[in-house]
Amino acid sequence: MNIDYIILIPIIPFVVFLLLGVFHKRIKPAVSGYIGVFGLLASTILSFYAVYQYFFVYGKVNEIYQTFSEKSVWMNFTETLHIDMGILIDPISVMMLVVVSVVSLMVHIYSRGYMKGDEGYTKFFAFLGLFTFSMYGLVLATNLFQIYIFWELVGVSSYLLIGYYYTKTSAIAAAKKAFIVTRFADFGFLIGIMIIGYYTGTFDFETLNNPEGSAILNWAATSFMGLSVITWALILIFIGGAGKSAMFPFHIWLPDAMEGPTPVSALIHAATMVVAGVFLVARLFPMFYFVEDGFALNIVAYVGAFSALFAAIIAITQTDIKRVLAFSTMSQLGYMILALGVSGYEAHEGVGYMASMFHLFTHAMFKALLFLGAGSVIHAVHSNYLKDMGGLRKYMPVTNITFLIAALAIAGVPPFAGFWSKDEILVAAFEHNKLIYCVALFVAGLTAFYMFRLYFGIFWGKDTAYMHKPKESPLSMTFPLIILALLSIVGGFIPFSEFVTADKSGFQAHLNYPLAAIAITVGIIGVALAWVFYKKENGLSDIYAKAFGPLYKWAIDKFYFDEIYLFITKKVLFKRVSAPIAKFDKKVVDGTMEGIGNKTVVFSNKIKGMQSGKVQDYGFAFVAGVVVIALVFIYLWTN
Amino acid sequence: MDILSLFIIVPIITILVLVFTKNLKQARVVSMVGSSVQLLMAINLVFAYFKERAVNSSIMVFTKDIVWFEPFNIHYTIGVDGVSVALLLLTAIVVLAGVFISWKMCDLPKEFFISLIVLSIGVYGFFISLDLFTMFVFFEIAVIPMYLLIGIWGSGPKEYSAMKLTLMLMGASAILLVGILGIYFNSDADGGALTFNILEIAQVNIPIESQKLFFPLTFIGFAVIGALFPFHTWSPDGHASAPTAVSMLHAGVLMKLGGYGVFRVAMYLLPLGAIDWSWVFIILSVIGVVYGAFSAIKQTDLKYINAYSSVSHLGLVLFALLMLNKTAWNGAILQSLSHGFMTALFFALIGMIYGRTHTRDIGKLGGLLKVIPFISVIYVIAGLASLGLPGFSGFVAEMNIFVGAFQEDNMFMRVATILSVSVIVITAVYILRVVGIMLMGPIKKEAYLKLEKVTWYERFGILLLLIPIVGIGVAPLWLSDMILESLDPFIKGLL
Amino acid sequence: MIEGITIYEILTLTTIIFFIGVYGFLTRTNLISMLISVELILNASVVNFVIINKYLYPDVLQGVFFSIFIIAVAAAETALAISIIINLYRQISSVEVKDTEIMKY
Amino acid sequence: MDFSSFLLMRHEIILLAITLLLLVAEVSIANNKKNSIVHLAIFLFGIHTIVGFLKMDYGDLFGGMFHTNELIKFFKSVLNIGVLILLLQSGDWIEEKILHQQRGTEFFMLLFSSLLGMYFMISAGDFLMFYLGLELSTLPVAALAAYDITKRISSESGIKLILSAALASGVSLFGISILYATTGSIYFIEISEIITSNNLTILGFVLFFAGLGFKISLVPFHFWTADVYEGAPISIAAYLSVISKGAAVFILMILLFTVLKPLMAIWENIIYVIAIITMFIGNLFALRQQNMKRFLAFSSIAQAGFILLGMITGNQLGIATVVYFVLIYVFSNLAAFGVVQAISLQTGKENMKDYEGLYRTNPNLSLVMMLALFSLAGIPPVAGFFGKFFLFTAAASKGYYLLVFLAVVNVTISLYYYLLVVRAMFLRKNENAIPYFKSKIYMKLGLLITAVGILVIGLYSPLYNYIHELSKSFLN
Repeated sequence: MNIDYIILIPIIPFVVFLLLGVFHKRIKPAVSGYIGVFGLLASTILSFYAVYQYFFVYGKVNEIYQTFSEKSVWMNFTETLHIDMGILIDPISVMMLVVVSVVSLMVHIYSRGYMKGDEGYTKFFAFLGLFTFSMYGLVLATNLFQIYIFWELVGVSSYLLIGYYYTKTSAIAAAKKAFIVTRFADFGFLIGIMIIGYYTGTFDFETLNNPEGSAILNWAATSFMGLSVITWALILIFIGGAGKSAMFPFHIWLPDAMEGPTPVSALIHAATMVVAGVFLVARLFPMFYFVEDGFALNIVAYVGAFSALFAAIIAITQTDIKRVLAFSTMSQLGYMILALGVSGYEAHEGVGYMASMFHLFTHAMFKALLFLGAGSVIHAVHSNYLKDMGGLRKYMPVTNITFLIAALAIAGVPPFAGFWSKDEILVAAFEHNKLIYCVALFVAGLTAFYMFRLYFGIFWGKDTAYMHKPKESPLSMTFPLIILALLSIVGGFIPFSEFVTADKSGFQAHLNYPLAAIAITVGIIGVALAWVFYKKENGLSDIYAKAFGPLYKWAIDKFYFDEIYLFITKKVLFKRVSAPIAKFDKKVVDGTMEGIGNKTVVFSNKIKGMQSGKVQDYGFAFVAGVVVIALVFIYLWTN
Repeated sequence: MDILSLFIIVPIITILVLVFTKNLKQARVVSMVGSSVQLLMAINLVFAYFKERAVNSSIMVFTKDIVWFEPFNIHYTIGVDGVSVALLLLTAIVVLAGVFISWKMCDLPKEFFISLIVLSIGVYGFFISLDLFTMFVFFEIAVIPMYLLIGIWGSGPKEYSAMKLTLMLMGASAILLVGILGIYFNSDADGGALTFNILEIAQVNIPIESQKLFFPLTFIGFAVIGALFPFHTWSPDGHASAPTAVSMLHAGVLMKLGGYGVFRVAMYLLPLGAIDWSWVFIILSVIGVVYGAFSAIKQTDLKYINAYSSVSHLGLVLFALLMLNKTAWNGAILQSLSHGFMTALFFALIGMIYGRTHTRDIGKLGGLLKVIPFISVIYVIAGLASLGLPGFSGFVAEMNIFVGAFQEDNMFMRVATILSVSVIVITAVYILRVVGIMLMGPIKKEAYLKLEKVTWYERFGILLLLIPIVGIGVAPLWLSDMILESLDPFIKGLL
Repeated sequence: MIEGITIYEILTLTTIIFFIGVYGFLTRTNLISMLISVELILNASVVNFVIINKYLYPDVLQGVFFSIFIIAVAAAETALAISIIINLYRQISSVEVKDTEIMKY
Repeated sequence: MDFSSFLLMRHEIILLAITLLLLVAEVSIANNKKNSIVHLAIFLFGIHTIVGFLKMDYGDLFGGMFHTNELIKFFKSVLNIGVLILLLQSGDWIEEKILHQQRGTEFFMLLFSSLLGMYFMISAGDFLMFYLGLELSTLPVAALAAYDITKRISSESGIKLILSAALASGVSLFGISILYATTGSIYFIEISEIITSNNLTILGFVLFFAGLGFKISLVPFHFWTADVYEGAPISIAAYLSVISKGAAVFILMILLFTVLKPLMAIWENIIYVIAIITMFIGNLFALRQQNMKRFLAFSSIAQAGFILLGMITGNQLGIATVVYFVLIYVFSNLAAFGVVQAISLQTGKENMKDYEGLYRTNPNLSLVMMLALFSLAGIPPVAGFFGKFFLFTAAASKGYYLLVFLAVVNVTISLYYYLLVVRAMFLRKNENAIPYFKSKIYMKLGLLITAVGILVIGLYSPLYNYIHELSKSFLN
C-alpha cells in the first residue's frame, strides 16, 4: 500500500501554522480563518481517503490488517538505538486520523464564528494548526521516541492554547499547571522509554509489539524489586499516559484547562489530546498484555475504573458547565482506560480493546459536540455558571437539540453512539472482572444523571432574566453542531469490531442483550432522577445535597486534590527546598569562596606588624633567621 | 595561511584595524565586518571539514605543526575534528551576535570591541590547539579580558563580580597548570620524548598512580569554568554584572571551554584516573544539575535565573562527559552547543528588556507580550528550547545525555541518571514561572505601554542565534553524526 | 703561631666578638654605636681569616689578603655610613635609631 | 699573560672608562650646560651596551679570580640593557630635579661603579673577588638611596640600607671564613673539589647564603626592601629591585650549581622552605600596600620567591629558566617603575588612589602599566607568563609538584593585587584624575623599549632557545 501521501496529512496543518505564525501581522483575520479551515479540510479528505484505502482496499491481507510503515533515521544514539521519524499505518492510527481530522475541522469552522473579533484571531488559528500537526504526528508515530516528541508538542500547544487569554492570571496559572503536571508525568514516560530502549534495544513499535518478538518473549530476563524491568517500564509509560489523559492522580490540570477558549477545550481537552494516553496504551497493547501476564494491564484497569468513578462523583456537584464537562471527560477516559485494562488479545477476547477504541471514537464526537454546544451557550449568555442559565431552549433551538442528542449519546441511551460503545465496554468488564463491571455500571448511571442535570439546568428549569436576550449562534457555529450531532447518532452503527481489534483480525461483535438491558435501565434511571431533580425548579437537589453533607462538600471541592498539590509544590518544594537552596548558595557556598579571600586580607593585616620600620628588628629577624635555618639544617633536617 | 590559523589571524587584524578607529560607528562596523568574516570562515570550515573527512580518516584534520619552544618540545599544533568544528561555528555565531547586540556601546567603544575580540581569539585558539601549552595559553587569554569587560562596562557591583570571576577562573587555571605539567612529565612513560602534544600523549600509557593524582587537578581546573558545583559561584554574580554581549559570550562560549577541556584533556589523556575518580565528580555534577535548577526557581533577577539554569545545564555536560560512553559524550557536546546558543539568546533578550524597562526584577515586569511582542515571543521560544522541547536543540542534546547515561548499567549511575532526568520538570517550572510573570499577565507600569520596538540589529542578532537552535532541533542528524564519528578515537582510549 | 694557644680558643673568641657585635647591633639606640658593632662583626671575620690561614693552611696567604681587603672595605663602608648619618642629622638633628622609623608596614 | 687577555674584562674596562670620562666631563663642563652630561652618559652607556653584545673570547684572569664565559657575558648584557632603560627613564628626573643641585654626575658615576661591582661579582672566580664585587655593588647604591638629600625618608632609607647591608656582609663574611676554614681555599674551583657536607660547612653555607639572600631580599632577609624602596629615589628603587637583585640571583645560582653542588642535598631543602615563605610573605604584604613603590617592593619579593623555583632544580634547565625569567623580570619591573617614575615626576603622586581613572586621561601610560602588571602576574600572551611557566616546569621536572602548587596559589593571590592597580587605572572613574601630560623623549623611549620587550620576549622563542644553549654550554 502506497502511504506516501499520508505524510501530507500532518504537513498541511504545519504549513498553515508557519504561514499564520510568521505573517500573523500581515494576514487579515478573515483570510487566516479560511486558510486554517481549508488546510484542515484537505487533511480531512486525505484522512478519509486513507481510511478507504486501508480498510476497504489494501489493508486486509488474509484476514489480518497489515501494518505499513515508512521511516527514516532522525538521530542516532548508539549502533542499535536511534530515533526514527516516519508514519505507521494500522487500524488504530487510521481510526485516530479520522477522529482528529473530523473534530479538528469542526472546531476550525466553529472557531471562525466563536473567535470573531478577537485580536489574536490569526494567532489562534496558527496554534490550532500547530496542535493538529502534533496530534497527527502523535497518532502516526512509528516508535516510542517519535510519540514522545509529538507528545511534548501537543503538550506545549495545549499550554499555548490554554494560556490564550494571556492577560488573565487564572488562564496563565491553568496553562502552567497543565504543562507542569503533564510534564511531571512525562518524566515517568521518558524513563520508561529509556528502560525499554536499554533492555530491548529498540524503540520501534513493530518490533516491540510483535508477540513472538524478543521484547515480549524475554520480558523476564531482568527483574527489579520482584517485577520485570519491562513491567516497570510499562507502568512508567502508563504514568505518562495517565498524565495526558488526566487519570487520577494527575487529573487536576484538566478542570483548570477549561480557562482556554471553548473550541480549544472541545478539540484538545475533550476529543483528541486527552485520549493520547488511551491511544498510547492501545499502541503498546501487546506488550501490556503479554509481559508478566498483564500485570501492568491490571493496574491500568483499576486506575481507569477509579478515575471514572471519582470524576463522575465530582461532576455531579460542579456548577461551572465546562467543568462538569471536563470531569465527565475524565470519567469517560477512565472508561476507555478500564476497557483496555480488562481486554484480552485473541479474537473475541479482545472485545475490551475494540470497545475502548470504539468509545474513544464515539466519545470524541459527542463530547466535542457537548463542548461546542456549551460554547455556543456561553457565547450567548456570557457566563459559565449554571445559575446564570435556564430555559434557553426557547432562545437557541439548534443548540438545544444537538446538546440533547449528545447528552443522550453519552448517557448510553440507544440508538445513540454512546450506547453501543459503552455496552461493549460493560460486556468486556463483565467477562473479565465483576467488581470493575459494577463500578462501570454505577458510573454509567451517574453519567446519565449529571449530564441531564446539566441539560435541564441549561435549557429548562427556571427562566433566568437575561439583560439582553440570548439568541442562536451564527451558522458557522451551529453547522459543526449539526454535523457532530449526526455523527453522534449514526456513529454507533459502525461495525467497529470488524476493523479495530487487538490482534488486528476482525470479529463479529453481538449485542449482549441482558447486559445491554441493564445498562439501558441504569441510564434511564439516571436521566429520570435528573428529570425529577432539575426539570422544574424545586428544592429537592438542595435537600439531598444536605443529606450527603460532607461528602457533597468534598465533591464540590474536588476532594481537595488541588490543595494537596498546592501544598506539595508551594509549601514543600518552593519554601522548604528551593528557597533554602538559594540561601545556602548565597551564604555557604559563595560564603566559603568569599571567606577564603577575606581571610587572606585579614591575615595580611594581622602580620603587618612584622614590618615595624625598626632597622634593629630587621637585623634581629635577619640573624634569627640565619640561626634558625642553621640549627634546623644542622640538627633536624640532616639527610 | 592554513584554514585554521586564519581563525587567529583575522581577529588580530581586526584588532589592529580597530586600534585606529575613531568612534563608535567605525569601531562597530569594523568589528562587525571582522566577525562576519569569521562566521563565513567557520561555515566554510564545516563544508571543508566534510570534504576532508571523506578522504582523511585521521583523528584530526587540517593539522599543522610548528615548533615553538624547541627545548621543551612545545609546538604550535592545531587541528580540528567534528567537535571543534561545531564549537568554532558556535563561537563565530555568538561573537557576531554579540557585536550586533552591543551596537550602541557608548562608553569606550573601541576598547570594548577590542577586548571582546581578544576574548574570541582565546576561544578560537583553545578550540583549535592540540598542544597543551598552546591550549593553556589561549585558555588564559580567553579568561583575562573578562575582568576589563565586566569591570569597565558592567553594571551593579561590577568591580566585585569582575574580581571574583577573574580570581576564581585564574585560580582554577593555575590548578590546571599543575595538572598539565603533571601530564607533560609523564608523557615519556613509554620512553618517548616529553611532549605537550595531546595526540601523542594519548598514545602513552601514563602510570595509573600519576593519572589518579593529576586527573582531579585537570578536571577541576577545567570544570570550574564549566560551573562545576561548588565552584560555580562566580557565574551568577559575573553574569549579573556583565554587559549583555559579554554575558552572551561568556555563558555562550567561554563556559564551554570547561566541558571541551575536560573532554579533550582530562578524559582523553587520563582515562584511568577518570574511571577512578568519576564517582566523585558525578555526584558533584548531579548536585549541580538539580541544585542549579532549584535555586533558579527562587531567583527574581532574570540574569540570576539564567545563570543558575546555566549551572544546571552545564552540570549536565560534565555529568555526561563522566559517563564514558559515546552517546552521552555526543549529548555533552550537543548540550554545549545548544546551551551556547540558547543562553546567548536569553542574555541578548534580557539585555534588550533591561535596556527598555531598566529593570531585571521579574516582579516589576509584566505583560510584555503585549508591548514588545517580538522580543517576548522569542523569549518564550528560547524558554521552550531551554526546557527541552522537541524541535529545539535542547531536546536533542538532553535525550542523548539521558539515553547515554542510561547505558551505564549499575545502581549508582541509574540513580544519578534519574535524578538528572528530573531536571526536565524543574526547568519547566522556573521557565514557565518567568514567562507567566514577566511576559503574560497585566501590564505592570504605564511606562511599559510605549517601549521602543525591536531594532533591526537586535532582530539580526536574535535570528542569528535562533536559526541554529531550531536547525539542530529539527534536523540533528548531520551534526550528531559529525560529532559521533569524531568521538570514536576518544572513547577507545577509555575502553 | 702563638705558643700555648690553640685555634679553638681563638675561634671561640672571634665567635664571641661576632655575637657581641650582633648584640650591639640589635640593642644600641645610637646609629653610630650600631655602626661600631658592625665593625666588631667584620673584625671577627677578619681575625678568623688570619687565624685560619695561620693555623690550618700556613703555606698560602689567601686568608691574610682577604682580611686586608675586608679592613679596607669596612673603612669605606663606615665612611659612607657616617656621611649618611650626618646627612640625616642635618635634617632631624638626631642620630637615634628610633627616629628612623617613619617608613613602616 | 699578555695584555690582550685583559680584553676578557672588556665590559669592566669600558664601563670604568666611561665612569672616568664622566668625571672628566664633570670638571670640564660649565655648570649651566651640565645637562649635556646626562645626554653624554646615556649615549656612552648605549654604546657600551651595544659593544657588550659584540663577540669576545672567554677564559680566566688573575689565576682564576676573574672568570668569564658566554652566559656571563650574556647576563652582563642583560644588566646593561636594564641599566640603559633605567637611565632613559631617569634622565628627565636628573635634568629637572637634580642638576640644579650640581650633583648630576655623581648619580651616573655611583650607578656605574655599582654596576661595575656587579660585573666583578658575577664573573668572580673566588670569594675575594666575589666579596669585593658585592661590596662595590652595594655601597654606591646605599649612597644613591640617600641621594635625595632634601628628603628625610631618603636618608632614612639610605641608613637602613647601609646598616642592613653591613650586617649582611658581615654575616656572610663570617660564613665565608668558615668555608675557608673547612676547605682551605677561597677559589671556587678548588672549593668545589674539596667541599663536603658536614655541620661546619652547612653553618658556613647558611651564613654565606644569608648575605646573598639579603640582596635578593628573600624572607627573612627581606625587611629592608620595602622601606628602602619607598625612601629611595624611584630610579634607585628600580635599580635595587631589578639590577642588583638580578645580579645576586645569577651569582647565587652559579655558586649553588657549581661550587656548592656537593651540598645540594642541604640547599635544595633550604630553598624549598625559603621559596614558600618568601612567596607567601611577599604576596601577603603586597596585598594592602597603597604606595606604589612599597607595592612593587613586596611584589618583587614575591617574584624572588618564584625565582627560587627555578633555582631548586640545580640543573641546566634551572639556569636557563632563571636567566630567562630574570630577563623578562627586568623588562616588566622596569616598565612598572618607569610608569611610577613618569607620574611621580609630573605630579609627585605615588599612591594607588592617585591612579584612579588614569586610563581615561593617560591611556598609553596605563596600557604600559597594565602590560607590566600582567607580565608580573604571569598572564599570557605577555612575557611574564612564559617566564613563570618555564620556572614551574623546571621545578616540576624535579617532581616538586607541591611546591609548584603553592606557587600557583601565590600566582592567584598576586593576580589579585596586580588587578587592584588595573582596577584603579581602568575601572574607576575619577573627575580629579591625573590630567593628561606628555613625557620627555627619554622616558617615552624607556617605556617603549620595555613595552616592546614585554610583548616580544615571550612569544619570540629563539631567544629562550639561545639562553638554553648557553646554559648547556655553561655546565660542561
